[in-house]
Amino acid sequence: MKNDSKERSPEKKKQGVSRRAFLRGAGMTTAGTVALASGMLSFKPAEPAPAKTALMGPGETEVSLTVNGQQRTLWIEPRTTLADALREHLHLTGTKVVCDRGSCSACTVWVDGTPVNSCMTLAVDVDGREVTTVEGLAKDGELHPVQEAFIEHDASMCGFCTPGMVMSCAGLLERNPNPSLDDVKLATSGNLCRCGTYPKVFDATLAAAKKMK
Amino acid sequence: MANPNKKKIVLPVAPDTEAHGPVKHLYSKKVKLPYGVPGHNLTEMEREVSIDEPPALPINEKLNVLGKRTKRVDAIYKVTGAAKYTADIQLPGMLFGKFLRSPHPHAIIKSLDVSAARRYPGVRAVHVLLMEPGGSVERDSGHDAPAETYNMDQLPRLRYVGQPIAAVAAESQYIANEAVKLIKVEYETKPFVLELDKARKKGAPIVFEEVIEDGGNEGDVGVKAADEQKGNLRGPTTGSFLGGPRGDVEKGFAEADFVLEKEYRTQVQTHCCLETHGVVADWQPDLLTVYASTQNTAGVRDDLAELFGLPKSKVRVITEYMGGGFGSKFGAGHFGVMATMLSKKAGRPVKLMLDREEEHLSAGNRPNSHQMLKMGFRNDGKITAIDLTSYGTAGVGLGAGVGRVAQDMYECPNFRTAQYDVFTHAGPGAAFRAPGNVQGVFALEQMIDEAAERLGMDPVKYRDLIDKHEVRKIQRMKGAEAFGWKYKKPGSDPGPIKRGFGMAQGHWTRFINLNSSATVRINKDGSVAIMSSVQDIGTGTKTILAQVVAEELGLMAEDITVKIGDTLYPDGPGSGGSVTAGSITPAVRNAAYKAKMELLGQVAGAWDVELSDLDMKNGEVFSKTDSSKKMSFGEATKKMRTNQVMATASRPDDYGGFEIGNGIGYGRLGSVQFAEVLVDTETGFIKVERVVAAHSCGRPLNPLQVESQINGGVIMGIGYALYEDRILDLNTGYQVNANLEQYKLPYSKEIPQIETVLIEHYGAFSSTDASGIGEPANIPTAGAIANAVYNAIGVRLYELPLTPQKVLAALGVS
Amino acid sequence: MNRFEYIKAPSIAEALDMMDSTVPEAMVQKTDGSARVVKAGGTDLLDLIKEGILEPGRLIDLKNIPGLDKLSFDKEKGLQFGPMVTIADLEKSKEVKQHYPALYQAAAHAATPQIRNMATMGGNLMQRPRCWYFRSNGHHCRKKGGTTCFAQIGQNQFHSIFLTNVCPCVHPSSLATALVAYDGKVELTGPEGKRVLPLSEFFTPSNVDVTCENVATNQEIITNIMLPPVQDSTRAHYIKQGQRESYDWSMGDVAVVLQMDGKKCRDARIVFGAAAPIPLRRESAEEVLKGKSINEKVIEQAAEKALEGATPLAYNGYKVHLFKTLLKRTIMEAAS
Amino acid sequence: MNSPTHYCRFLRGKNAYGTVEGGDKPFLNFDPATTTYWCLRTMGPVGPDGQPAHLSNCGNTKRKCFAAPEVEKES
Repeated sequence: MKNDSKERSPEKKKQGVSRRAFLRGAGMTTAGTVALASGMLSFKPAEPAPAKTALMGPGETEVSLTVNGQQRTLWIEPRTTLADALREHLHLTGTKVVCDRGSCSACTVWVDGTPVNSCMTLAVDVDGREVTTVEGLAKDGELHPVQEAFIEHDASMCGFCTPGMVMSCAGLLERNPNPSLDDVKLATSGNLCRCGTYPKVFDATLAAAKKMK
Repeated sequence: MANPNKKKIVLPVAPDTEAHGPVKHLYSKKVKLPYGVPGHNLTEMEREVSIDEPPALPINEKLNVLGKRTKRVDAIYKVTGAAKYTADIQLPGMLFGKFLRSPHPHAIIKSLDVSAARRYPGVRAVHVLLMEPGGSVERDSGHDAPAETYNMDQLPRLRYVGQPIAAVAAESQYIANEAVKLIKVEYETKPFVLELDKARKKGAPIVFEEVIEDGGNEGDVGVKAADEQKGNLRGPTTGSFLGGPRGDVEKGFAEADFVLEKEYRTQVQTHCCLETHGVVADWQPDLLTVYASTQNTAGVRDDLAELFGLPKSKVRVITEYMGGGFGSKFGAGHFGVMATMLSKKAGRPVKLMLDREEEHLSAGNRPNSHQMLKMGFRNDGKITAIDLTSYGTAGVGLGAGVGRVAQDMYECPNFRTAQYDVFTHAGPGAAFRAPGNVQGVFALEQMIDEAAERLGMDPVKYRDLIDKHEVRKIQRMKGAEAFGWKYKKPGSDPGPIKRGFGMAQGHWTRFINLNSSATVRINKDGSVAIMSSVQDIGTGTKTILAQVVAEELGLMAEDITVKIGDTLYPDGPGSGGSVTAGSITPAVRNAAYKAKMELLGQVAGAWDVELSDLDMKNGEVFSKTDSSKKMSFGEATKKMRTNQVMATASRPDDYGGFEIGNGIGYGRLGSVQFAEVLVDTETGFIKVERVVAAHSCGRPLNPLQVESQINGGVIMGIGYALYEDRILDLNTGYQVNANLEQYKLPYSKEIPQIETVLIEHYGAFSSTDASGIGEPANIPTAGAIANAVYNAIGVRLYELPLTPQKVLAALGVS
Repeated sequence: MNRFEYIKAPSIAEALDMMDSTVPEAMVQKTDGSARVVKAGGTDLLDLIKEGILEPGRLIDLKNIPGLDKLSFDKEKGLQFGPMVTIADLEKSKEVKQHYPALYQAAAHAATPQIRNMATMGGNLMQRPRCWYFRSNGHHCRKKGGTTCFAQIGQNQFHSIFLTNVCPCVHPSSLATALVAYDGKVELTGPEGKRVLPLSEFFTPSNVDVTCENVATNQEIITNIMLPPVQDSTRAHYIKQGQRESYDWSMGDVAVVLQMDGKKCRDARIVFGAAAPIPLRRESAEEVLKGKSINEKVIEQAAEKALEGATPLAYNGYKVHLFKTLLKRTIMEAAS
Repeated sequence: MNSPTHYCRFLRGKNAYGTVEGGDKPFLNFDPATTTYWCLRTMGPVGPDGQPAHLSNCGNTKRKCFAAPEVEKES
């Protein structure tokens, strides 16, 4: 899809430079550092986001969000889904699009810590919010215990559902450190895997929970 | 019903593949290899093999890396999102493609006008599929093609909803999607037929109207479309590589004490690969590079080279990671050819991935079946005759047979089959995880259970009586033990929710693809790489290759870099038919062995010892006679004369030769599965509670991955048994559930407790003695579930999928 | 997906000012790509847009309007929640689980965990049916302003068994089944003010207007959903049967709310989901229970009564038996 | 039997054994009942003349779209 640095469309010019945009431009590195230092459990945006009430689109519009601890600014059309924004604009292709309709959860990311389908979320809807993708789960070079356990228990085959499975299972452990098998099945009940990794996904997640204690 | 076609079947096998039996080697040696099943009948087999072959490997217990539960070498990239699939490829200047597809199941295109699409801002190329017999490959040449409009003589007849017509490439996917809608098409719709039964009735709309002159093949595969009686029929096929009819079926039935005759039906199943079919094609003057989601990189290269008139050296196909294929991802595909065409026209890379609906409509499916099975039994259990007639539709394609299990699984002197293809106005079928056998087992294994009941025998014990397959016997024994098998009277549970137990078995021919080669490269810094065009489609090929080389070089799997899925490297096999492990691992081991010998030779020179005195183990190179002479692998490679040692090897023939042709190995792969189900007789819902799957795959190279594949086969079998069904609207020809919401697949709560029983089985066939497991794991599941459902409710279901509707109807409550 | 404008509405008043179409209107009357429609969680709206059957000109997002995502419970006043409360919020609420178990069950079995995190209750009540012909860009059905109902003559295994004569799609909300059983009400806000309707009057059967599923106008937004307080005598249960236990749409779901004096049933509300184009109350079956001790025989009678008048289609006759079973089990569970 | 010695170079197939290539390349051990075919030219199961792609048709030199195999290019 289009390069982010391409010439800005007229819609953008109309909006002018807001105070926030200015701050973002000046302090991107700092904001990123702060977000990283605050750790993965902090899902609060680094900067409280006042709602933009201006009309956006249909052409490209400015959207700013925190992705894996880094503040990112994008110029995208309002129809762009979060999945496309991540994959096509930010080149974070770990998030997969499979059914494109919220039926398979391969595109699961966390928005402010909550697992959602990025294929059914508009990127403009997450303006000012914090997004965690599978690429952002490992911290300081350490894999998330769920990722470790997936490797250990062979919970990936072709691997195309794996990012979504990992985000669902890691999301479960963030909420419930002591899950039962039924809890794991419930957390993955929207995740489709055609290769049939489910039994190993269950094992891995339960093992990761034990390890995290 | 069966066609008593008694004439001799001559199968189209090319002359150079007819040779079989042990190969005579110019320089040979004798090696003793493990043979049989440890704990049961393990012995040794002496084979005469080429002098180049590595020494025999002992059984897994005595090895360091092979046979050990080894973590997938690329798992870390999958769990972190770093693995790049075709769908993830982004190239500078890349365009996006989109197809225009037929909205009608049967129509003629009266006219087609692409001018508006071509003018749409952001569109860089348009290509129309024209039908020009004998014409050139590029049927719509260049940017400035004169023809913006086309007439009906040039355009293909449309025979299914979703048939590709044309495509555009544009700066974004949005633009491509919008532009495709601007292509103006005038259709003349024609009558169509979708149903298997209707299509073969007199007066049904004909899919292919012209008579095909049988151009030189035995009569039983001719298309006889114009014959009203046989309109839309092809066949029957009466033979296969396993032979044609045998004995005298009528005599067999006459000798039977009782005859069972039943009809079975199975549905159309779609592959539902998570990554859709598609490519990124980059046409450059000196090299065509195609990133493809394929099960056969070399095949895609060959297709494109042939079609575009390029030397194979100027086509490079890359599949680093791919998101599932299950048999459907062979060949360049209409998307692959189209993307290449558009890239050539636009002069820029083009990405063309199918969307989810296109995937259901046009990327293949498992054909349905209507099987009429008749078997004769004697009161002592012996089967006296098997007669199987089947009809199936692969839509506008062919290949809807029901496989070879009835022919080959049980001993029976009298057998015949007549398998017909029926053409319908629906998307073409494609190979799907054990083509035919899955359908065939659903029928055969239910009938075997019916016979067992009639004979008053336990189904497991009855199979012990009639099944001569040694390994399957062990599988039944071990599986029954793990399952806690005990025969239960059908429908005997009180209350509305009834429990049932059932089992079924299957078998799969051992196929070997001899066109399997690999290079092993040892670098001076001690690093080791494997290179082959073979691809890892999720089965774990990368890991087993690393294990094989690690075992040979005395290293660990994680020490080995595996670079595969790239046709710049030696050709590997396509990954289908469960051939990959059995085909490529001996090539890789032999290459590793050659490289090892080369390295040791150089070390021997440096140390001034005999080559035969040196070996490698536990990360060390050492003298077998002088314990002071020892160094690490890394130190040894520093002694190399050149920067690298490289060796390439190809798959030799099986030790002991082939059973048939150049690739059908001796020894079928058996599988036995046991299922426990709950059936709610008031709602009709079935829940699979537990499955025990007893399997063998020769030498298991990585039991951790074998288990995963068996789980996958069982789960896919559950989907087939209970949920999956391509539903076509009979009035419009659309698939109404061409999505992942209404096309129902098993999710987490449909997963039973699955227990794997893995039998190590040595056949002394190759330097690794490995076989595949993908297909065998999928074959028996639906049959086992059907038998378990019968055991629960005491009423048999003959039609898949086993939905609540069908259960309630069978029970007579609705 | 077509191009559209997007704006975050700062207040209800402004949202009302900005909107000019309901989603059904945008799919039948205002199809020129100019329709301005409101968006809550967006899960259904995006689905329609991706399918190309809805092409709005502007989406008016309600997420930034303060106060619409509040959920409150009071023993005297009952349960009250705003339209932006998600299905997951209901599922996680201790009060809902304790006092409105049938609603909790419905929430816990809706869609996928991810969708439950995203989908709002306002959107859930406003969502369009899942009929595969309606959802297909290749079928211009009655609901989209066409003249043919493809389901009546086609594949209708998951379609309705009541009110089938115009359009046999089933109402997609399984939460509505429970909400109607609890005698829930919905508050609609328009430029002139608010109106409060029982949910049973909110939904529009297809024989009244086939192109839409409820009475909300293009100048109204759901601003509140209210359930009356439960009594000590209230017993409720909800059962959903999908083809799968995991993520699936309902083949049949039943909510039963009983007022029990000991063994005796004083009052009953029985609602079927996925049986009709609206969440369908079965008053005749309710009458069977009223004033009686709940036993197998009474339950059996109620189940028979509840399915009277069913007009199943070619492929969904099984649903009649399915609903009888589900209803018997739901009453049994509720009463026990 | 009068089995053709070569098939159209654009015929392709897939059976359990693997892929089947046209031209002078051998048709591998073969089960006609479960082999799917396609024509490389149309990338569908139908040849450019609108008739099915199949072993029984694509060895037919009289077929309008038949293309004789060439010696394999390898460089």
